[in-house]
Amino acid sequence: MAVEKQELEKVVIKFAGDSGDGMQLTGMQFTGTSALLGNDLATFPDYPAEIRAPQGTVAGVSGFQVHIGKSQIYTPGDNADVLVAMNAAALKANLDHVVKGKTIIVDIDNFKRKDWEKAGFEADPLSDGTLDSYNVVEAPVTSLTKMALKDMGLDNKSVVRSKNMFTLGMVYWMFSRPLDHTEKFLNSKFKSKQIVADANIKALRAGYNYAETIEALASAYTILPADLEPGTYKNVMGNQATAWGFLAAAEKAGLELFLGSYPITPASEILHELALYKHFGAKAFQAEDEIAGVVSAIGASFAGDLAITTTSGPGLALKTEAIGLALITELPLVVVNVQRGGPSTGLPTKTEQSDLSQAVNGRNGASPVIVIAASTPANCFDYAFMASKLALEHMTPVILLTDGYLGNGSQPWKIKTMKELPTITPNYIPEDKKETWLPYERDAKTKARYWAKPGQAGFEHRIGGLEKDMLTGNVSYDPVNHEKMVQIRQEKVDLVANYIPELTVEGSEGGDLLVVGWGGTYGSLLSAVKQLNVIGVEIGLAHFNYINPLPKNTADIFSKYTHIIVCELNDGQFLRHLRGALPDFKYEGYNKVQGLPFTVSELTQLFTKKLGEIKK
Amino acid sequence: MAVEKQELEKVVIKFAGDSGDGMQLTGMQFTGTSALLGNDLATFPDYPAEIRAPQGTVAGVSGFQVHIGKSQIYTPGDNADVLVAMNAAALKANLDHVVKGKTIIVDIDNFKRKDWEKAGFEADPLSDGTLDSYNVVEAPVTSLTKMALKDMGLDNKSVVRSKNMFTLGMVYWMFSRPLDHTEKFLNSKFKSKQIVADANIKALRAGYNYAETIEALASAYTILPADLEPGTYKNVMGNQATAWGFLAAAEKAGLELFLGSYPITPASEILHELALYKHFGAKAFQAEDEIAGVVSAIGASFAGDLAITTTSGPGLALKTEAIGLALITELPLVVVNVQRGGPSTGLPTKTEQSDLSQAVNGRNGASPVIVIAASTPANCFDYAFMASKLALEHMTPVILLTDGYLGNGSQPWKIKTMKELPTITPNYIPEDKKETWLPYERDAKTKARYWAKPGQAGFEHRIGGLEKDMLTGNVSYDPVNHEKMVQIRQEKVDLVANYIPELTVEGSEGGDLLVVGWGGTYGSLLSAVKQLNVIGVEIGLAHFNYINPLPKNTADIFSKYTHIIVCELNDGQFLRHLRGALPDFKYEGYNKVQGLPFTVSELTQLFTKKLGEIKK
Amino acid sequence: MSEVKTVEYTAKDFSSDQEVKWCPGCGDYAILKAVQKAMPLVGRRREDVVFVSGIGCSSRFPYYMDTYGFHSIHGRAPALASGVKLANPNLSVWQITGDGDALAIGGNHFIHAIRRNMGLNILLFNNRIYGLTKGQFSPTTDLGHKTKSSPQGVIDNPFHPGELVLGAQGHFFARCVDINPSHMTGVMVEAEKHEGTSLVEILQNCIIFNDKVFSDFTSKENKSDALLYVEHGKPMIFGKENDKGLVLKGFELEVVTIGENGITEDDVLVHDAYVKNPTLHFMMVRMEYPMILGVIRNVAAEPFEKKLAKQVLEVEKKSNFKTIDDLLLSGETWEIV
Amino acid sequence: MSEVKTVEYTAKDFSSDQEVKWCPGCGDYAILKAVQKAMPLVGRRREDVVFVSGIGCSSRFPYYMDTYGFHSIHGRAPALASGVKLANPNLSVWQITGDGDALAIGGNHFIHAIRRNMGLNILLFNNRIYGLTKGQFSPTTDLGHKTKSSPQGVIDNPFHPGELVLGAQGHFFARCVDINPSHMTGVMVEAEKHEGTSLVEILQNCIIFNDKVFSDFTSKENKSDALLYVEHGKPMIFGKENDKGLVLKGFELEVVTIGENGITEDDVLVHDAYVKNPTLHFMMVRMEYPMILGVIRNVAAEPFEKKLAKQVLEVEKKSNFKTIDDLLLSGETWEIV
Ligand SMILES: Cc1ncc(C[n+]2csc(CCOP(=O)(O)OP(=O)(O)O)c2C)c(N)n1
Ligand SMILES: Cc1ncc(C[n+]2csc(CCOP(=O)(O)OP(=O)(O)O)c2C)c(N)n1
Ligand code: SF4
Ligand code: SF4
Ligand SMILES: [Mg+2]
Ligand SMILES: [Mg+2]
Repeated sequence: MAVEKQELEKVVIKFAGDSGDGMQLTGMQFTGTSALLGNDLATFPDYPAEIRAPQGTVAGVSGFQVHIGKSQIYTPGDNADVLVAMNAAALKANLDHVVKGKTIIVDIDNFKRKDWEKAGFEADPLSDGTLDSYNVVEAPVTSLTKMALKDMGLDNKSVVRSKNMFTLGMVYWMFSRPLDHTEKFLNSKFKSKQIVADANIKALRAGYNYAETIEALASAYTILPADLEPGTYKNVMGNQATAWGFLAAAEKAGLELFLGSYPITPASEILHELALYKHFGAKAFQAEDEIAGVVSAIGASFAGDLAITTTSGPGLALKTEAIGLALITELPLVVVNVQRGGPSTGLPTKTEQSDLSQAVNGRNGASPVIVIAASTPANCFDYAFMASKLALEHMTPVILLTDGYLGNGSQPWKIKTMKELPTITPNYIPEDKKETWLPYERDAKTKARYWAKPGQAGFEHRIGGLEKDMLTGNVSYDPVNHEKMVQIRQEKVDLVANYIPELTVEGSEGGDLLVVGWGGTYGSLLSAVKQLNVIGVEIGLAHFNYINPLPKNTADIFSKYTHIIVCELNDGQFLRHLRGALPDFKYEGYNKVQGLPFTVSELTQLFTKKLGEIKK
Repeated sequence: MAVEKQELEKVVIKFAGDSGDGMQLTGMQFTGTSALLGNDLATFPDYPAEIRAPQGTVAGVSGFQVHIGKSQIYTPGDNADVLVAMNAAALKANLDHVVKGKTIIVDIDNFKRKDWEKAGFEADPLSDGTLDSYNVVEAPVTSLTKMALKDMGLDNKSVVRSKNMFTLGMVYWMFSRPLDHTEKFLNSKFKSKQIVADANIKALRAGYNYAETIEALASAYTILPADLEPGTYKNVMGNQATAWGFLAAAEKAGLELFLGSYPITPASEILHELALYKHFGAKAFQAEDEIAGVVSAIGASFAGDLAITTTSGPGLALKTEAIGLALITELPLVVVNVQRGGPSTGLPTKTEQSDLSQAVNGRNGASPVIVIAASTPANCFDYAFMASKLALEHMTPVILLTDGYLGNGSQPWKIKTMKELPTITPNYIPEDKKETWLPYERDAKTKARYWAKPGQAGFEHRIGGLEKDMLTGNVSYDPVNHEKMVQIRQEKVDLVANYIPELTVEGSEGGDLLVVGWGGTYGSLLSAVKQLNVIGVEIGLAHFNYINPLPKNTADIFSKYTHIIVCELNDGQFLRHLRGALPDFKYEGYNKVQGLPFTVSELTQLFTKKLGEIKK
Repeated sequence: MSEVKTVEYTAKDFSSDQEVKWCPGCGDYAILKAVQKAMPLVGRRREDVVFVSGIGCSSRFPYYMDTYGFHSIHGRAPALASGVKLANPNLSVWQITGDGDALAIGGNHFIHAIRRNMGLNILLFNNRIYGLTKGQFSPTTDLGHKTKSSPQGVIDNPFHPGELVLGAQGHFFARCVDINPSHMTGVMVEAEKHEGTSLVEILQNCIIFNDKVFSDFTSKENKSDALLYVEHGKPMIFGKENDKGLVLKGFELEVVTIGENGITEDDVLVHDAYVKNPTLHFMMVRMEYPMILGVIRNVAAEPFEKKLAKQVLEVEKKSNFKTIDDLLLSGETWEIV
Repeated sequence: MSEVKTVEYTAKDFSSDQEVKWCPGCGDYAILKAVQKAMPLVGRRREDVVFVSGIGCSSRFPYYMDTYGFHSIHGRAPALASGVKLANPNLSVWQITGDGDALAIGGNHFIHAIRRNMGLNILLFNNRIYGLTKGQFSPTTDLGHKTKSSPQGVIDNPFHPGELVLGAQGHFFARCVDINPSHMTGVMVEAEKHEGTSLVEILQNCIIFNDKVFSDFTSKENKSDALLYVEHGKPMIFGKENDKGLVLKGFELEVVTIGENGITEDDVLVHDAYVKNPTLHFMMVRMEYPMILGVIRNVAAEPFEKKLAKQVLEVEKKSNFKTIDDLLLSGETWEIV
């Protein structure tokens, strides 16, 4: 049967199955292959908090959504054009997020009565009309995989484990992707167990061939390469990009890198990644708890490393006291907080932006620190780099906020080489000041004190958490000195505004409505604003990566719009921060606290409605 | 020589000497005696962070200031009318805070060359004109004490230790105070060492007689009893009052009291005090650290006690994560934070109001808690009681902010009896709901869930830090449920506004300038506003004890003034909180971060200047 | 154990309505069953039993017990359990914890709970890995072991829970293994009987991230030769043929074979779990072959909560303040009329 | 000890310009002097020496040393010291801590520092009280002791630092007392020589809040009879007349008198600080009479930082990425033109 190849602008595919079904791997493979074909893309994995939640239940469903396109892709997509459901529970969990009329591929081997009952359906969804408005491809994936592999002499468990490759093969066919990337991957992953590699490859090809053969998939699609800036690209995950940003920063600053960390979802991958590169002078120290993580980093900073600590919300809470110590001793330190749903243990595997208040305000005493946020998986690299630069040049703790959505999400990244990265100049004692140096003497422009490291003869000095004299750094209980020190610590952070980029606007440069966002919601907000711009709606987006201090021109930009709407995945924390910092504007908030990203469609609807109200 | 007794409205006396000179005790004695005479008063101890800082140096000076009066006293006073300086360092440290023309009593035995050099004077302050504008009483206190006690057979150290009683005797004479209160005290304190008691009493009388004899003290003063509300009074320190407030609340609620705490200045006295009353069902558990302090309290709350934890800034930082747990499990818990100078270890023995942001915002996730603040040493009792009542009736953590100034300060307290205190009704399951009860079912009005305690048969249930289902309390990862839970936790705290008193204004009920304050600055702000009101200046004071939620009528009150000035001993934290909560007003801030209270005179000057600017 | 009312329960009465969510094959299942079986034997009323935990796979445990339960935050369960016990000493308080929860972030609360010796039963699920966070090394992971966070192998010397417990003044230490649930049930009953803090280390297999870590002594081939089950008052004999035993040699325990070199059963050390001097127990917990299971140390001592209760009576007797009003009105007061 | 350059220092060279602010008569003064005297003997250059501490009276120590210093936050100094050491293994890192700082809030970092065995020298000033906060009981305060926070007497069983150190896999443990500064100096030099973590417990008198707590063995009358100074390879003999000694009796060390009951010097145990098996050391640290001073345990083992350095070389050899650019450009990449 000849199939016509249809060109698509973009498509969203969701792979979903049990936690043990290998959906993350399947998704990553599809992503990798598409990236190599030059598509732009964005991904979002979505898995249960349990390691292996009960099989066959909705709680146990693990999913991976990937959005690929010819044009630029900013989000993993609201709803899927293709859903692969390995069992009934995967269908149940995702049906609400499939575009009507689009394709659902199901493994009918896992849609027996006990399966759909366990998934919480009242009746068999394949026959009761539930799927009437979708293009359903019913494939006996498990049995076909078994059949394909029956002569290989492999145990049943390993055979069944290969079924994800069968579905991947089907999807590859649908979207005209070549198999070689995945075949190479399988050969290398199962280097030591060639039979497993062979089985997986066989299943992959069987799926591909099956798709070509059956009539259900009447057409195959293709997505042409995206129109990205020229350069060399690779696909990166946010947490990985974060780790690399630090490696690059340490190298650029001529320092070794010290990470003091304690594992926590969804931040652990930064630790895992950095643990691999000891030979780049990266010491990944897994401490006994979060406090030891940050405090060991402070010690390493005192002794002269680029020192960082990584965590998520509950861990940031524990590091609070120690961040105050780094602040008063004025040592460089980067604290990465990969945000997740809170409060308390909350929703560990879900995304949220609800640690902003804690980052900005959550310490005893008057305690300003720099707070910045990454906004895409790929620019985690840039902001990790920038966080390091600011910490080292301004001698202060910097909190870098990312989130589960960024950390686990992936995106093509235009690779940066060391050469093209900006310089980092740690605030060492200038030669001409070495004679007269005092521990709390400061650079005139940045107000940063100088960094003298143990091992340097003649600069022996003592620092600590008690208030200190303006110049000598000795303990001082003097009231006026204390007030001056409180002011100078604030001033130092305020002055950072001179060293960060100005805020830019995307979309309309002025008008009735400015959308304000920060951090990981960038993709959704930009997509929504662009969609509206395309249809002629005047609306702008000011997206913040610099939270404290705010970019210098923030008020200028705000003043060009009559209405400002601050959109956040929390209870309004950036809005309150803006009210505190720039009280002369009126802000309205749009908040979602569901552990999920914004969808583009909810945003376009919201903005349209809002503009309608304004016009009235 | 006959002396005329002059009646005074109020007087401020400062006792200052080496850390070992017993100045705290001397001050407390003067306070106690004056209280018994019916004066109103306020005190402020001021001591070095070291246990015994080096003798004879300014760093080692320990002081105790007491303000007594016939009219109501709101602060320990800006400047002293009488300074007792036991040595040169004590003079050096306090000279700037003595009212010109007033009295300075010095022990000339400690003004030798080595003494004033060690104190940091360039020349002998007694002879170089430094004290020209004061009424200086030069008494050889040490030698006179030695002389008075020479025949008692006491060792020299004990003799010299009695010199503080000699000066106290002098001051008693000056202000026409009887000696019996102190004599009784000495006899009881040194019960087992009668000779020491006798020596101290002898020194006291010798000082009294000496003052009567010498010509330098030409007149004696008296301060008539204050015009206080009728009732039985006693003198209380803030930390003590806090402890008692909790004892009273537990009794009123029919519960045992559990304190989980770790010592920290200036909060430790609450632990010490509660450790005395095990027989009232008060369990004061000294934990291994702050985290164990708060977590053990959460355990005790789960098991059915009125549970509290006490700390200061760095300790609050450490308790942050656990407070989130109490919040999501919706258990009653009171966290007392006796604020001190920050950031980090900061100025442990100095006062400040810089933990407000941390209390309101310093947790991961969307995590609203009730925040309230005491404003006088005596009303620490009331707010400890109220904090308990709110926690138990609304099933939520409450943070109670006091500060070093309140905690260590003392004041006459009109004793409350159990009878006159409001009832406390913990939010137990109502009888008619017992059949159908679910762990996260709520009271319709307060939105507080019900409290079922281990030991109650039929109510076995499990709670924890993961997000939970709206009704069953079982773990729930459902997005919409999460959003609803975030909202309901906020709503529950917002609804507390219905259960707290409205904000009141002292001074002018409207006009050009409203002074806004909160917590421990009440005395200074009120004194300043009253002083200005007396001379006809229209100005009002709105002082907040309820920080989150704010009293319902706050906006009403704010709208009656054209200008609002928020005065705080921090970097503007309440101001930012107000901007976030009530963005429609313009606020100006006045901030002092010196580890010291406001002085009344700086405030009157400030307000006068501000009003001048407004009128222009 | 105070105020026991014997109610006729079965293990099923302690099973909650929540679906158990551990990985299939996880050792935690066996422990859950063993605990549910121990409960009727312990004989406390269900409403008087509280299970508390921190965070980790193991710490999900309380959800599955139909008693009162508290799944708290990472590492802090000993403090939480202490608060529960002090608030209501009549409760039977059980703390479930993992090797990370107890010995990494929770190490401080762990050692302090041990030394204070309140009436807590602590079950430490030692799988030598962080399960919930997907496979980083823990403070009990073997040297050289490669994990996600130790790609070149662990270089931290591991803790041995038994040694730490003894170093922290522990009064009760027992060891079990997930492959022997009925032995576990017996040990748990003993743990609850012991006044004061009981620490039961359970060697638990994490099939996903640290499978077979205990196979040296738990595999089918090894278990009958490598495990020594001890009981107070019984000689320490083990082995397939029951012919191996422990004897004291200077500062070491040595394995001997009965019947060889003139060794008889009488030469074998008799286990004394009750002796106050911890030296023997210290030697026992340090052994790796044989792996010693059962109650190794069980020394009676007045628990914290009882000492506290005594102080309450003492203060009651001595204090001048009989009521809160007495206190409020105490000291020097004056009247204003 | 790496890269020693011998510079001719005197104790005075290590004294900073800051005024020492402890109470007159505090035992901390003697320790400060002893450390300042040890420094020239240790032979490290002043700029290569770092003193870190937590919070407490004792923790003010770094201010008084003219070296690099860090007075950090309460309980966290072991973590801080670990960071310093890993950042620059060439530094001689000393941690000063109190019984509260080390064993109350800092207990977790303490035991983990011990087990990791980095090159740190930890001096624990044990005055069995919280000095700085004015006299609450600490985790080492005796049972029954009345303090501000235990008005009816302490009911928590105290930790014995030596036992905790051994329970946490400690390799070096020594004990000193503030009344014997020259002995302290010697022990400190040995502590620095030991690779890995050295723990020196110093019994220190707090004259204000816990005076004479050690007088049972430090008072003029008692000290010559109640203190046993041990040295590796020497018999454990003590007493005014040098006639008392320790012998092994089953699981206990016993005091015997030489010359009585046929006991001769040869019967007395010879101290072995180097033996890996900790049983003897465990017995020694538990003794209260005599109080054993000196280096009790000193077992060689490769320290953490050296194992780490080896892994660096290993990765260097194996890794495909020679530069960061290699890494950034690694994996599957594609060109857009
Ligand atoms: C404050 C905090 N830090 C870190 C985590 C992440 N975390 C959860 S469980 C865990 C370790 C689990 O190991 P273990 O206690 O051995 O339990 P297991 O899963 O192996 O049963 C970690 C690091 C957390 N939830 N909270
Ligand atoms: C986070 C925190 N909690 C509590 C304190 C208060 N604090 C300071 S030192 C100390 C205990 C000191 O005892 P120890 O370590 O024995 O030192 P010592 O003063 O006896 O030398 C306490 C509780 C603090 N500074 N920081
Ligand atoms: S990850 Fe390991 S410990 Fe956790 S549930 Fe799975 S098998 Fe059990
Ligand atoms: S309080 Fe005690 S430990 Fe602290 S300085 Fe004074 S004597 Fe020394
Ligand atoms: Mg584990
Ligand atoms: Mg101490």
